[in-house]
Amino acid sequence: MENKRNSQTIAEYIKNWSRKHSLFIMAYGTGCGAIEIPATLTSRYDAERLGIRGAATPRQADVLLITGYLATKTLKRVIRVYEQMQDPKYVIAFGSCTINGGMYYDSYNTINVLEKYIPVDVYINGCMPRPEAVIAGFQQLQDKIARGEADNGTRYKENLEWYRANQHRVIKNWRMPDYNW
Amino acid sequence: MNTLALIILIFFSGATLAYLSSLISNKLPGWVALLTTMTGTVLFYMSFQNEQALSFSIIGLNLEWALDNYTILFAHIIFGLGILASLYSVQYMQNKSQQGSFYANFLLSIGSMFGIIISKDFISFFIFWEIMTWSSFLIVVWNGIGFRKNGIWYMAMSAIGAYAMLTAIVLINSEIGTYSLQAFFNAVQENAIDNLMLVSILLLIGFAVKAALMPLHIWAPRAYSNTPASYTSVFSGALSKMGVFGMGLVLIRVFRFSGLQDNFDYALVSQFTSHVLAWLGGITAAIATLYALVQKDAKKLLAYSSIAQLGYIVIGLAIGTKLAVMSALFLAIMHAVFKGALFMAVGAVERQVGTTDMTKISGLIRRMPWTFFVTLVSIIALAGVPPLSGFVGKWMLYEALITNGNFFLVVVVFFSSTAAFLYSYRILFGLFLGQEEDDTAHVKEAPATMVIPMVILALFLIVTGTYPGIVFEPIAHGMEYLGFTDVTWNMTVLSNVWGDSVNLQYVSTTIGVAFMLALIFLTFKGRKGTRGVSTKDISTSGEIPLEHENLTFQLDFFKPFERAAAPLYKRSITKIYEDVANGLEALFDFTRKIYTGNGQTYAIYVVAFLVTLLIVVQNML
Amino acid sequence: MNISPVHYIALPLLAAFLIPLLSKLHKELARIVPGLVFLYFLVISVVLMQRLETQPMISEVIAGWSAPWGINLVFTPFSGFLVSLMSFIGFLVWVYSYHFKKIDYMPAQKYFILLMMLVTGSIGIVLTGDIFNLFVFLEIVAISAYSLTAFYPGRDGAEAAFKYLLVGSFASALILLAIVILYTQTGTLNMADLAVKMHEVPHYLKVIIFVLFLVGFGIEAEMFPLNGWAPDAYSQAPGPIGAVFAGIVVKGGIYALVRVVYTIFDLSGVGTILIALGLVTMIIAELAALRQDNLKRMLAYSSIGQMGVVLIAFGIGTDTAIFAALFLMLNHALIKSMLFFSASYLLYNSTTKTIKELTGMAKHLPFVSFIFALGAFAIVGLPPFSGFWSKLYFLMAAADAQMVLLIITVLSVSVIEIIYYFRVIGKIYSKDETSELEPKKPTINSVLVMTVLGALIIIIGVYPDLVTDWIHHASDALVNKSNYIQNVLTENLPR
Amino acid sequence: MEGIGLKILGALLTTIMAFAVGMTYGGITRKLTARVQNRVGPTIWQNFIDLVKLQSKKTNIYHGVMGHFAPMWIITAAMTVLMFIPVLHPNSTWYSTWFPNLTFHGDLIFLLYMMVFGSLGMALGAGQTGNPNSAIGVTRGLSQMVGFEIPFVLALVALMVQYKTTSIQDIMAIQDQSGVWMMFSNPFSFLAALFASLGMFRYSPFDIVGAPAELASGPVSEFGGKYLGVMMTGGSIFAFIKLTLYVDLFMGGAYSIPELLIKTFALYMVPVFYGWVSPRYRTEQAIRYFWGWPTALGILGVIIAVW
Repeated sequence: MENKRNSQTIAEYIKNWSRKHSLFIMAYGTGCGAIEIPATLTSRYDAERLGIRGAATPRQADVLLITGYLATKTLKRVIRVYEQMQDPKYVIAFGSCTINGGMYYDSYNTINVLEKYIPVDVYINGCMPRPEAVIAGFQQLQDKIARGEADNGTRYKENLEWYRANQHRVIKNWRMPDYNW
Repeated sequence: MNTLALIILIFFSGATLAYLSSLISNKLPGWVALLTTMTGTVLFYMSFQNEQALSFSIIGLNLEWALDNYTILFAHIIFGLGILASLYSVQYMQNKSQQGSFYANFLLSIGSMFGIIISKDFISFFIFWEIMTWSSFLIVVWNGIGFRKNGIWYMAMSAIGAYAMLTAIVLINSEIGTYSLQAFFNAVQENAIDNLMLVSILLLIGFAVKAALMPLHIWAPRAYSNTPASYTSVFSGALSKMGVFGMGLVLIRVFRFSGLQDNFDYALVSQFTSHVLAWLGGITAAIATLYALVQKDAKKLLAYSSIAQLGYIVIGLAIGTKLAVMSALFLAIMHAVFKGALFMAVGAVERQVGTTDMTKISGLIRRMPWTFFVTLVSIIALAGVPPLSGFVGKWMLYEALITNGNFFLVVVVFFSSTAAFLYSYRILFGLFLGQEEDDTAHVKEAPATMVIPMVILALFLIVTGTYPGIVFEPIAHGMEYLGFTDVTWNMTVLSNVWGDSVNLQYVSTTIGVAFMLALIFLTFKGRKGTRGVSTKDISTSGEIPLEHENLTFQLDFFKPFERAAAPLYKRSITKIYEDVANGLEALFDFTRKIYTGNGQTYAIYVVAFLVTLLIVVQNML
Repeated sequence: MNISPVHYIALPLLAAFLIPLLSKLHKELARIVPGLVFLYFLVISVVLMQRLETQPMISEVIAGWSAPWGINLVFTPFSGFLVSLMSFIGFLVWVYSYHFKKIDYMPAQKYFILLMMLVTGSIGIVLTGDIFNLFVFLEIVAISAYSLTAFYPGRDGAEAAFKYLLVGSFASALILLAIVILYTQTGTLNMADLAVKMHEVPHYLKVIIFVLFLVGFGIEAEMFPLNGWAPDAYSQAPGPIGAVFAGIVVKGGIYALVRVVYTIFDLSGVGTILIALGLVTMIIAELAALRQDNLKRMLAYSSIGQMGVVLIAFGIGTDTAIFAALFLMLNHALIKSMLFFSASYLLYNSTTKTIKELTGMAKHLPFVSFIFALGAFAIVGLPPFSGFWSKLYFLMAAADAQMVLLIITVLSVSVIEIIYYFRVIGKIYSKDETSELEPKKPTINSVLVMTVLGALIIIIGVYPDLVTDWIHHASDALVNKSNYIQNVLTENLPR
Repeated sequence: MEGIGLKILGALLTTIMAFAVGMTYGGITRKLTARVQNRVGPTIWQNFIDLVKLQSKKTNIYHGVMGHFAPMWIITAAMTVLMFIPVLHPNSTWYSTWFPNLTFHGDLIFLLYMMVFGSLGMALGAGQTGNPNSAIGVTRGLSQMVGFEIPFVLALVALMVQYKTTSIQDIMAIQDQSGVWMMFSNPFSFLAALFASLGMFRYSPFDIVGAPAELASGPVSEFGGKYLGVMMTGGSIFAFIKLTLYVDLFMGGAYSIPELLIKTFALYMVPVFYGWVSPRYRTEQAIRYFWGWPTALGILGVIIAVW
């Protein structure tokens, strides 16, 4: 904790502290993991006590949750949503499927490694991860934010060509509009 | 030559000239009209400070023309709007055919409006009134579309109004033996008119038609929306004010300052009439607003909105307290300004895009920024939101109503002006906001001669929002003519009879300061990371709208509201009128049965008539 | 040559006989001679009207017998007004129809002779001071009118003419009967003399005579319910004849009625009857006009309606009212002629003559459409056209007579009038890209006529004083009954 | 000059206080809502944290000039209205020293209209984004406004009629003199206004504008970062304004800040409580709701006031 403070200016520290304690999540229900989100947010696990609350649109969201396997069809939307989010933005990926394809590792229409398409901050292992695990994941993200290490958007922008190439590879009919996201 | 006669002559001969010049070239009439209006306006403003009067006689009837302060107030509207509209229409009408007839009628109507207000006798008043009616009628049907639907209703309703007025006029003449307005007012003072109430009500009906008061308004939406926009601004802005002009004379000069207030019956009836009118104005405002917000066509929307606004003005006049009349006249002027600007703006859209259907247009804000600016300012004024001048009128109206004890009327007015936000937003959103259409990507801002008049009007709204005193001055003079004494006004402070006040200068200063602070904060904070994006770049659940797809929400805009207010929409006055008209026509059809076309029947008629006459007449003679 | 009112009668009668002969010399003479006659009418009118400035009236005695016994023609300001109007309209109709049936001159010859006789008969009605003579002229009018109604070969024309004939012969019979009774009672046929001797007639007979006259003249004056013939006749007769009917013939009928009512009879309460009849006539006619598909029928009904208003005005009977009535008649003559003139061109190519077929005519016939619109504007009484002033004076008269309900009724009906006239204008001016027809362009003489009428309507509208003096004289002459009697009976010894 | 400096200071203080109170009330609501739902919930400062985070977003987007202006309009309207509203009772010492602002230069009807100013800006900004959800949200909001405005205006009319003034200070002073708060002297009007406040605060069941589920938060759905932050600030100030207005009009105003806080908080809890137990209305149901009993109460209030 204390060494984090030293490496940052006070303004940065305050900003990161507020970012850490105010996470608006864009829960993208890509797969079976979506079922864990309500449980996380409602009374029993009450993620709001950590400052986590849902956001309705990517414009307001800080965290993109990829909750499970991603079909190529869905990937396009995910990329779109991700690109519409404003910096600093974070991605949390749920479950094994986002790490290596999990049980869909040889599926013809499911991507295996999410990292190749959008940068991910925190993977939450499990199939599926329970809310406790999800909250643990969030806390890990919060730590990362507080350290000032989580800046997903910059990473994406810097390596855009690489990501784009990967995205193009799986999304055959690439009709993403050329907006100035 | 007398200036008044000269102005009238200029307009009428200008009309002829405009028509004749169209035989040479279709481009000429516009310039002729502009020149004519300019000459007339300049002439008026050069001389209106002087006492002007003229009287002459025609077939034994004395006609008198004169300028007074009340007249000058309305002359400002007519000439101000007239000159801007004629400047505007030069480009607006550019590629249209038959400009000759348009401009001829345009000038005729402006000239006759001026004629109306300078008339100090009923005959010339009526003549100019009718010239105004038919010249505007000819513009309504100028494009030859929907003649029956738009034109006939207008003409028929106008005729009803005009004939009610004519009846009143001849009755007055038969009572006092002259057509002079002054003599009429004097007679009113002296209680020399037996059926004064009948006469006044007939006159009011006549004026109410032009002021589109419910239930005599049905011509208005159709007529307004079918007219070329360059004239609609005059039509809705100035021509409808002629009704207000007349109502002011009757309601204030006859009812309020008649000198008969001690007469209990008279006071009762006149107050009752005023109350009925005020309520009619309120209902007009409310219902017209409700209809305005379900319109798809911008012009139609504005047409209904005009009716609603005129409703407020009528309320003010009918209430008749100092503040109320002031608010009514202020609203009348402001309505002329902002509705003129709005119709011009919509006309600019129509010219550049080709339609005013709000379901087909969206996102013009980048294409036509000036038009948007004008629309925005006018809409804010229309909605009565401070710090623009519409608020001043609204404020005075509310205060007048509350201080005068019209508690439920104020609620009705409030309801309609709150509902007015709905259609205000509708027109702004429908035309200018929302996603940009690819079809309209080529659209450019309207030409400068169209934009300049609009912007002038918009600037006027902004300035008078803080300094309404500019407008109060002529109004106060006009009210003194109407009979009010000691009309007080202040440049920037509004106040009511209870002594409560609003200081507009503080308001606009505060708004300005706060806005500048916010502007600076928002513009300079994180300026690097801030960027504008296309209106296509929206978050639709990750779905990607394609280039040709337009997601702008346009259809059934206020459906939930319509559902909530369904009972209010169920009965449409227009429909009732149409049913009545159709029913009457069917009823009149019996006359065709009389004329069977059979010679024998006719012979029988002759015999029967002879016998009947012999029987009846024997007793009568 | 000393110009006298007799020329009005003698010249056309002579011409009517000569035309068939003259046309043997040159075909065109059949056309030109009636025109010359009309022109001469105008000349006489102007001369005689000027002479009236110095003397109250001109009474011309025919065949040497002086007033009570002989046949005389009386040219008062009132009849002078009507005669001049009729001459003027007659001349315009002649100019307008100069090209009529250019190719075969036989029908043209008939047409022009009949037209001339029609006008002459009407003028005779107005001029004569003798009640039997009036009947004779009425018959001349009627017979010419029947013939003109049946001018076009075909079933419809004949049917219309038959109806007209049927009803018209009723009229003749009734008038004749009335004259007979009158003659048996008073022993005179001179109207001035009759007026003097009227008190000798018992009241019940007076009423019967009055009713007979009322019905008889009412048929010509298109009074309800005696006007069934009118729409048919108007719509079947050649176009310009409609103008003659509306502008001249009806005026003759009204004149006869008014002369009888105002000069001969001294019954009280006649005014009420006239008002009632006029009101009913007006209402029924205007309502009927509202639903007409046929343009000419519509105009005919409108004409009837206008005559109803004139009747009401005569019924009110005050000075203002009679002034208004005469003004109305003047305007009606001018405007309705103009409407008929323009309507003929609008309907030229139409087979059914319905309003529906007029769609988009303004594109093809801009001038004619403009004239029609102008006429419609004027006839519904929009200022600043001439129709407004007569309407205003009519209403003033009604208001002075405290007839508020009457005013309201008349004005309500005027709204209906506006509606049907403007519907037609709407049809004419509506955009119709589909119409392919090539209508006949108006000839130069018809354009001239319509221009003159249009100009007159506007000029009178803007500056009514141009004609009001004239009308004032006329109405004074009508109201001043004793003056008329005195002048006819005493001052007009043979020269 | 000293006076002006003091006034500016007072104005700033007022703004800051309004902002802080509004934000805190929002936080308290969140906390309380969580407790009602048997959750721990965020801290009551959560809204401040959110705001700071929003302001510290590195990138922001806008969809056009109106999108850029909209938040400014809102905050401008909020600040302007705040300047014209008496925060404390005019007779209190604090008022005369610190919070008079511009309250003598406006009146009730002016305030009513001025409060719309912000919504108009919001609506324009939302419209510019081109997001259908935003426009739908705006139309819902406007429609609902027509709904609750009627009972609200009825209540205000009753108030103005009863006290024969449209000035808020006078209304407060009269309540003070007579010793009876408006809410007791004319309970029907108060109730009508209270019902109207349900719609004004847009808590459930009247949260049809935001409607996160189907409209993706409605008008603000395209706004993020600093824009959303400014809007939040404006919204908080507005919440304070509405509460203060109610307190001034119906509860005789407050003599001190704690009194003000107590009264406003009590009032604020009404829509919050109502929201906890209610599902969401459809738009037309909401409008109908306001045109029903609340309006009847309002009319009754006016009648009583006139009596």
